[in-house]
Amino acid sequence: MSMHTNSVATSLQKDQQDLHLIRYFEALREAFDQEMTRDPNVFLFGLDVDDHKGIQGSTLGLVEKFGRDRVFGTPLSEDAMTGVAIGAAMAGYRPIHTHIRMDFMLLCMNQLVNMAAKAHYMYNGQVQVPLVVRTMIGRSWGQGGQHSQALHSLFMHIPGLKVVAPSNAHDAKGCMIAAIRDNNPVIFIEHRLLYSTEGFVPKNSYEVPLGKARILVPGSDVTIVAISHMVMEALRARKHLDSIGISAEIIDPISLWPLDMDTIVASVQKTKKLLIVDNAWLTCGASSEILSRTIEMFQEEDHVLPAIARMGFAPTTCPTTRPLENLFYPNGRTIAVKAYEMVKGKSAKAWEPPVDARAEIDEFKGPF
Amino acid sequence: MSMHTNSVATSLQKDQQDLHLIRYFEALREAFDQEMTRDPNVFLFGLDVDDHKGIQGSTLGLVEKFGRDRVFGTPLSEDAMTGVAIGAAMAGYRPIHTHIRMDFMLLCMNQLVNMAAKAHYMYNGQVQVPLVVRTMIGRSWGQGGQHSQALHSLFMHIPGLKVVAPSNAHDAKGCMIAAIRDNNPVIFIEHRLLYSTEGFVPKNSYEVPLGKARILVPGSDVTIVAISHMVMEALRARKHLDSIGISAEIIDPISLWPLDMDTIVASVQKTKKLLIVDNAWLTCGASSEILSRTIEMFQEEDHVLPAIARMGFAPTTCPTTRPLENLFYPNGRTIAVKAYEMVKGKSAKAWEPPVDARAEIDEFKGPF
Amino acid sequence: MDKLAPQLYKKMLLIRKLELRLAEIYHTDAVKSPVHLSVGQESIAVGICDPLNKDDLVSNTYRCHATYIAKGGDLREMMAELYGKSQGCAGGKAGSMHLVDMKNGVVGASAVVGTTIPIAAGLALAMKFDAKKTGKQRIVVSVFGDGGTEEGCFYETINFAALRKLPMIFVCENNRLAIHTPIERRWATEKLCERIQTYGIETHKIDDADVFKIRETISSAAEKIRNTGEGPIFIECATYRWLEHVGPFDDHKDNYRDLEEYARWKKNDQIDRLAGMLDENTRNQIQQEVTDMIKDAEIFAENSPYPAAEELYTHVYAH
Amino acid sequence: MDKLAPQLYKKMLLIRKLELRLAEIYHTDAVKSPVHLSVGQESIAVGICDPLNKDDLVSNTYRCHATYIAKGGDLREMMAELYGKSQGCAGGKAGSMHLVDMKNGVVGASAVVGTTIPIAAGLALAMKFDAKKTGKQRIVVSVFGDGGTEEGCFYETINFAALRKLPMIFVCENNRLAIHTPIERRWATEKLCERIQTYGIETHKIDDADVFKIRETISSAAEKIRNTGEGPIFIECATYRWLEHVGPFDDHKDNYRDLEEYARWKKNDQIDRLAGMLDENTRNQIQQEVTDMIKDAEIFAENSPYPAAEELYTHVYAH
Ligand SMILES: Cc1ncc(C[n+]2csc(CCOP(=O)(O)OP(=O)(O)O)c2C)c(N)n1
Ligand SMILES: Cc1ncc(C[n+]2csc(CCOP(=O)(O)OP(=O)(O)O)c2C)c(N)n1
Ligand SMILES: [Mg+2]
Ligand SMILES: [Mg+2]
Repeated sequence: MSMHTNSVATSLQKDQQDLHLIRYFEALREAFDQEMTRDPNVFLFGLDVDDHKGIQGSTLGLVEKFGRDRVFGTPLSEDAMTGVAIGAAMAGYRPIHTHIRMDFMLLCMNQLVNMAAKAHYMYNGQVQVPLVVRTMIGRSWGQGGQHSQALHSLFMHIPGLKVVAPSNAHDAKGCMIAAIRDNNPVIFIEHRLLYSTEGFVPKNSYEVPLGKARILVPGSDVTIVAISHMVMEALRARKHLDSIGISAEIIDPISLWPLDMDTIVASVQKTKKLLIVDNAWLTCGASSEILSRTIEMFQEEDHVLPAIARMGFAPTTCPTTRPLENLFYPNGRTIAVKAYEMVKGKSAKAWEPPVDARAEIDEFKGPF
Repeated sequence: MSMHTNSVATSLQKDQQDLHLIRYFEALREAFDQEMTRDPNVFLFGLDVDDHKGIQGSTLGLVEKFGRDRVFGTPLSEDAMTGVAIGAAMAGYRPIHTHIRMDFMLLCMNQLVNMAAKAHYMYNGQVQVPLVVRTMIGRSWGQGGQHSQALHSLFMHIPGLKVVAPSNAHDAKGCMIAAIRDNNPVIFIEHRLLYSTEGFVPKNSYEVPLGKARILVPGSDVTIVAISHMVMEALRARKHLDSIGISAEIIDPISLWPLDMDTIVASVQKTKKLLIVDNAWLTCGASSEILSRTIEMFQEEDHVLPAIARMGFAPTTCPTTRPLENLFYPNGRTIAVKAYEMVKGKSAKAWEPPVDARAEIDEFKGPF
Repeated sequence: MDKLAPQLYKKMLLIRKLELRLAEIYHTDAVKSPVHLSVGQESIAVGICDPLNKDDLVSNTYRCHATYIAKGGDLREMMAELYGKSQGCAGGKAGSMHLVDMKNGVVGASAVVGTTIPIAAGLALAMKFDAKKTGKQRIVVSVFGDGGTEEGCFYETINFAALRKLPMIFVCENNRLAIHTPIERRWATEKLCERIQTYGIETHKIDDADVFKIRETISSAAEKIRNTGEGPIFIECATYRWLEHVGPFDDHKDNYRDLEEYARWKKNDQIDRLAGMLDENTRNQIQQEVTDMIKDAEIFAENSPYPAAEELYTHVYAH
Repeated sequence: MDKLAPQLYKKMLLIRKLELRLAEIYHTDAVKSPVHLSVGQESIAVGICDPLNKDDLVSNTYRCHATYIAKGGDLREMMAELYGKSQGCAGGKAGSMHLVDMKNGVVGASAVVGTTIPIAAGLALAMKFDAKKTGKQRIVVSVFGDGGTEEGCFYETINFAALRKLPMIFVCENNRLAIHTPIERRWATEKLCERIQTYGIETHKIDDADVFKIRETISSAAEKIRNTGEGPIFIECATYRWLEHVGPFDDHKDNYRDLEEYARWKKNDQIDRLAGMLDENTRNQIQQEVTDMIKDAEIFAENSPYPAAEELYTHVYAH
């Protein structure tokens, strides 16, 4: 697992010497710890943040360190608890509200869309809503239709919200710190299968800016933009492609809104080919938006339009059984084949990459 | 107002002789009346459907005719009432649930997305959810940020839902009948400013199929795909363009999901230019999806890619004051100018179309 | 009562006269906003806000003119907001349904029923945190209609507020109507206070809209919460909406409501009642002051410019 | 009681043994689904479902094995579903958290807390409509946990059900835990039944999980609703979850719960109690039957094929 996060760390953290190898959930915890220490107005709450499992470890130890006023569980009332977070944010606090599944956010859309996103604008700057909403995308082991949704595009659609989905420990920590310091509501999307992945992470506090994409691996033949857990699959695809001499550039937008189109377009100008792999459904998704803006920006500059393709969840509810679930998600091999076809043309002879080891998927059996 | 609906009626209803000129809300009422007469399992409920205003007239007289068991108001409990609708639908009824503003649907996203959209799939066909959710997009006269949202893309994103947004009386009636008969949850989007527009509507019952776009006016120089109330603005733009010799083909998708890309792509193959005008925000919107699919389908056929542009709401919360609100929405003139630039090229000399009469907007002062 | 009656009278009269003035000029289209008037309900807003401190907060629904004024919201800015002008309390972006004046303790109102109730609890939570540092307990009053109590978030908030003993007062303005639907078609029973008591919350039910009674109830509730740092307290106030749900007219011909009930409430009008308690001089003077304030606000609104085009893009994101 | 005790014993034992068997084989990864076991809580499911007719409905949460089995859900199809097989009750698409068997009156369960409560009310509304045509009043039982009552939709549903007098029974399985959080951190008070009474709803609180008492309460409630066509009735049943929230193990070492409480509940185990009421012969026979049924279901599940690839795209839309 450390391959890609390694590369992030080495390529980007050259001058931050003091790194340690930690897992995604530990990186998050480090962010909470450092920000709560720095700013007494930061507090963290939500269902189960204060139990002995501590949201898969990401909040463990915080009650002991910061007390029950600043780290507390709630009743099962997602809608009102979101309103509570917004109110506290308007009053100058910096709440971090946690949902253990993104699917549950459908219960608090009214507060997020009608109030959090709009308050600063509608009240003409009289209030700000510096709120972080942590939310986890589930996957695998029969979690199924109501525990596996990735709904980032619903939030990207709404002016006033920011949306981030870091794919590795380094960016999880830096993005969380940036999100906590941001004066807007930020939907912070974690992926359950990333929780145990390791990466080299600076021990000190740092921000990964919201609105800046990262070129994870440079390449020349095709640009692959991948989101959230699909970054791991894209990196697997890159290896397969490498083995047959195709050089893929892998970009992680990290921040889905604001969206760093400049980095993506610069890459596609070089490779002339863009494959977008979303960890979500396609229709009206992040993939549609990235495709659309790429075309618009190329047209604006009168450039020859690149070849573009998208991959994402099958247009169905996520089934629980493993054979169907495997078909529901893109993976390193299907991504590699798609990129191969884009590079070699439709008439290229069929290619089947070898089976990957995918520890974070194949070995996942909870905890949920 | 009758110009465009006239053309729908004449071009498409040649053999349905028995037409009458009625308004959008009357066309809806006619659909309810006829379907409730035909099928005793259809019932209509929601806040205020049974009061003396009858949802701007669209439900007037139905209580008297069908009784309080089949036409009834509810408490202010959008979330649970949606669950009630889903349960009744699972039991074989065909509920029509009404929201007077689309913004309020944010309160029942959990039921719609986690249950209505998924039940048929997740329970492997053991239940169906033949539900119509009527919802109105508000606009103008200071309704502002929380009463003017058009959130169709949120529903288009979710497999299992259908989404329609008819722009005229004829399609309102036919689509409503089709939606009621459909065995899936259908989000039926009305626009407040269309309510008083007139059109020739067959007196008999008929279906406008979900999934079929309509070419409202044929043209050769540019394809304009417009959604909901933007159809009226696009038709105004067409007139302006016509006056300077540019022939625009106006397409109304009617059904946003399923989406009839074939009709759109066939048009763009002819005109080589596509302007998408959504009645919504752009990011991850219907416009992104239409743009993306157009590109994908052209690439699939190895056609030269067309010029594509999108227009929609400004990326802000909708402000109440008229001068800012005017800037928030595309209109016939801004659409015409954009199409003109697409046809004539960026270097074409500036053109400013004359001011339109826009009765449905300029004269609107409620009722809300 | 010597100072209280004129003070409350003035506040109620200001609300009444301003709203009736809005109704009067509505046909001129100067006010480009759907107006939900509180005519007839003024004693609640005034009874609630009068005993509050400037840095206490009142949180509201779209029917927010009355509490905005009663809490001391800037009148000129309110009028300019209704006119859609740049000097409005929200620069013309909010209109009648979303009035806000944080400097005077008026939290932004919302056009979506129920939405502001949990937000008020969040503000109260913040005040509870603050009080541990400052030693001073501010409070929030959350106002909502009978319809608002039907939304699930109301119960979620009540439970949370009781669990955390938040320094807040809930006030249900029960006018027995949600748009045109009477309470009997929406509430299974009318035992709202009994229900709220099961959360361990102290409740008060005031059925005559008596402005002194409301004021006194809020005043002792506020004092209790300030002293102990612990709330919440719940108050249900019966009242009656004289005019249509939205818009400047009465709708008595529409035949959906009991006109005898209206007549009863009209006879019980707290503004008339307090007028009767004042000598003519005081009354006249207050009436003049109120008229002048409204005129002044109107002129301010008229003279204020509309927002410039670039305002469309300000405050989408905070920096 | 002569026939009742063996009947209830058998149902409870079937649930217990099947779930313990799941726990036993869980490490083999045959069951590829997060399992929320009801071990210790069986008397509620059985007490509820035993007096229902086949065409009555039970509506559930993700912790749904017990009611599925008690209501007569197909055991083979359940096991095949847990195995992710094509002959599962939902063709392998649903897994443990969304069991469904409409032909036996088991409404599809949901993994989102609270979601099924209003849906049950919709089913009850349909039954009320149906009864006007058929003259026969079916009923729905909506089951949820103590945590479920904290979601706003619960109160919205209670109000609507009371307003429309829906033919349904609400059952709160109060195990005083939501995952690991004790009720004291989530409920402001424990006066749930008192609260529900304020809606004009008849309530019953059963604090010892006595299977006969639960059965009898449901049975008379159902009869009353069938006779009058009017509900709802609300029942709160205390119970205790013996194992971890999700998964096959106990988690007593985790130190978040009161082990004396567990010991008390264990002593009160209804399965042991009923076993003691039966003669050895009957007991042995029932145990054998239950073991055979489980074995049979397991073999069925093992032999069932996985769904074919094209199943991914079936039933996305109904035709
Ligand atoms: C969530 C939501 N549902 C519906 C509406 C439409 N609506 C506006 S006001 C209103 C009635 C509210 O009644 P109540 O809370 O009693 O307040 P009142 O108008 O009587 O002051 C309704 C249903 C809304 N604004 N928000
Ligand atoms: C809306 C929602 N919020 C949170 C969760 C996560 N979650 C799953 S089970 C559970 C506890 C539910 O407790 P209760 O309703 O008492 O049922 P029990 O597990 O005790 O049977 C929670 C919080 C969820 N599934 N749905
Ligand atoms: Mg009211
Ligand atoms: Mg529980």
